[in-house]
Amino acid sequence: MDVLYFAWVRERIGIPKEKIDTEAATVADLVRELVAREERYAAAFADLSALRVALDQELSGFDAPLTGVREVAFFPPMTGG
Amino acid sequence: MDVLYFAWVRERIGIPKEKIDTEAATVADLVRELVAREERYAAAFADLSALRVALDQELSGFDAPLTGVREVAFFPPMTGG
Amino acid sequence: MRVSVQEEPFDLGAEANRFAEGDTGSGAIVTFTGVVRDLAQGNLDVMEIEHYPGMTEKAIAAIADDARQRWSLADVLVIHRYGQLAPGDRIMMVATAARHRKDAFEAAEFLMDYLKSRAPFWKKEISGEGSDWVAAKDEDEAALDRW
Amino acid sequence: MRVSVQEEPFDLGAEANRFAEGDTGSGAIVTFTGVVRDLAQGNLDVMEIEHYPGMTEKAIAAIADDARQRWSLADVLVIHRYGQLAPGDRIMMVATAARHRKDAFEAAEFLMDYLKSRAPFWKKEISGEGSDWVAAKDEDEAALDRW
Repeated sequence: MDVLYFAWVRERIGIPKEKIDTEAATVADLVRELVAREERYAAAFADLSALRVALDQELSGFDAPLTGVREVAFFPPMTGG
Repeated sequence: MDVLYFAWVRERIGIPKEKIDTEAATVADLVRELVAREERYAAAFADLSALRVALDQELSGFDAPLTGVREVAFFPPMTGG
Repeated sequence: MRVSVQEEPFDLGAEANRFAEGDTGSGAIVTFTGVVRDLAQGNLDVMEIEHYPGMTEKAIAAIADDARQRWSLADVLVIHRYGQLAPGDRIMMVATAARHRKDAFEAAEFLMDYLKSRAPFWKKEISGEGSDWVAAKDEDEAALDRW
Repeated sequence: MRVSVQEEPFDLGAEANRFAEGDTGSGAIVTFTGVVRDLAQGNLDVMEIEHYPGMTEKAIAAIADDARQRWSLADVLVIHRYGQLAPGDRIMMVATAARHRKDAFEAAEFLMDYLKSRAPFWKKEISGEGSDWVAAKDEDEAALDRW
């Protein structure tokens, strides 16, 4: 699965995108896996209330299942306009 | 005093402007004077609720005094924009 | 602030650019442009706009001043035409510049609501079937209540 | 309807004219333009706008579709830039065309409110003193409640 990071999430993790093989059932499970990996992930995911997630380019929630999902993106609240 | 007419008020009365010597104390008095003059004035002023009045280029009311006023204008509700 | 009551057409794009360029500290620019609509039967030949020279400019300036009292605006533009217009012609435009979008939007709506019912313009529609003065709408008068 | 997510500058006036010309039956055209504001200290060098290619276009199209469901609109335009911008540069614009001014105004405000908080853009302010990601404002999230 492709995992994308934007804005300061990208900066903390240090890369814009990576491929991840995971058995995680939900977004929250995937976050737990990442946080366990390395300090930079723990830093990026320290406060989930400051983060948003999109599944296959649709805004979603952290309790959403990952079944069939090909692209997950993590980013801070959007500031367009 | 200059009396001006706009839109269908102008069309009914047949002129855009005239000078009128009057002792009328209020707009309503002036209207009564005009209505008594000729049928075309009576036709124009038949329904005062369909008319607006401006005194010296400021929207006003039919009970307003004419003291010191130099220009009176009668017209239908405005349709700008 | 600029108010123009004019017979000549105006160029929406040129006016919008000029308005936006004059402005420095604003984050938000709103424009409204009014266009002559055809009649339901599609046979409008001319829309004739009459106004009250002298009062028109004063009334618009007073409305714009009022808007500047109510909202924090960097600049205001009002252009309104009179004379003979055809379907598709642009009748008028307002533009507002403000630090925040809410001020720019609300002030532009306020200007439009007041220009509709408080600026001395009258519209006459001339078609193959005759001519009719456009009647003021109750909803336009009611729109003033929200301010 | 046209949605453009682009790095290049756009010409507000040219876009406004093109939008207004395309339109026939509408009496009302509203545009909103967002401009890069300088920092309070007046030392903003660059505003960098990052976005999520692919999702951005889809999110904006969905917001515009939603607006067309809610209001009676003849046309909608959304242009949003990304990349490096300077103070005074125009970031984005929306335009709406409708038969009635209320629809055009409300739809433009709706588009802006949703673009602010639901289109995947992120702004970073780079000044002599360093760089900061612009934080989302509670009031921008709250603005969605009215729709």
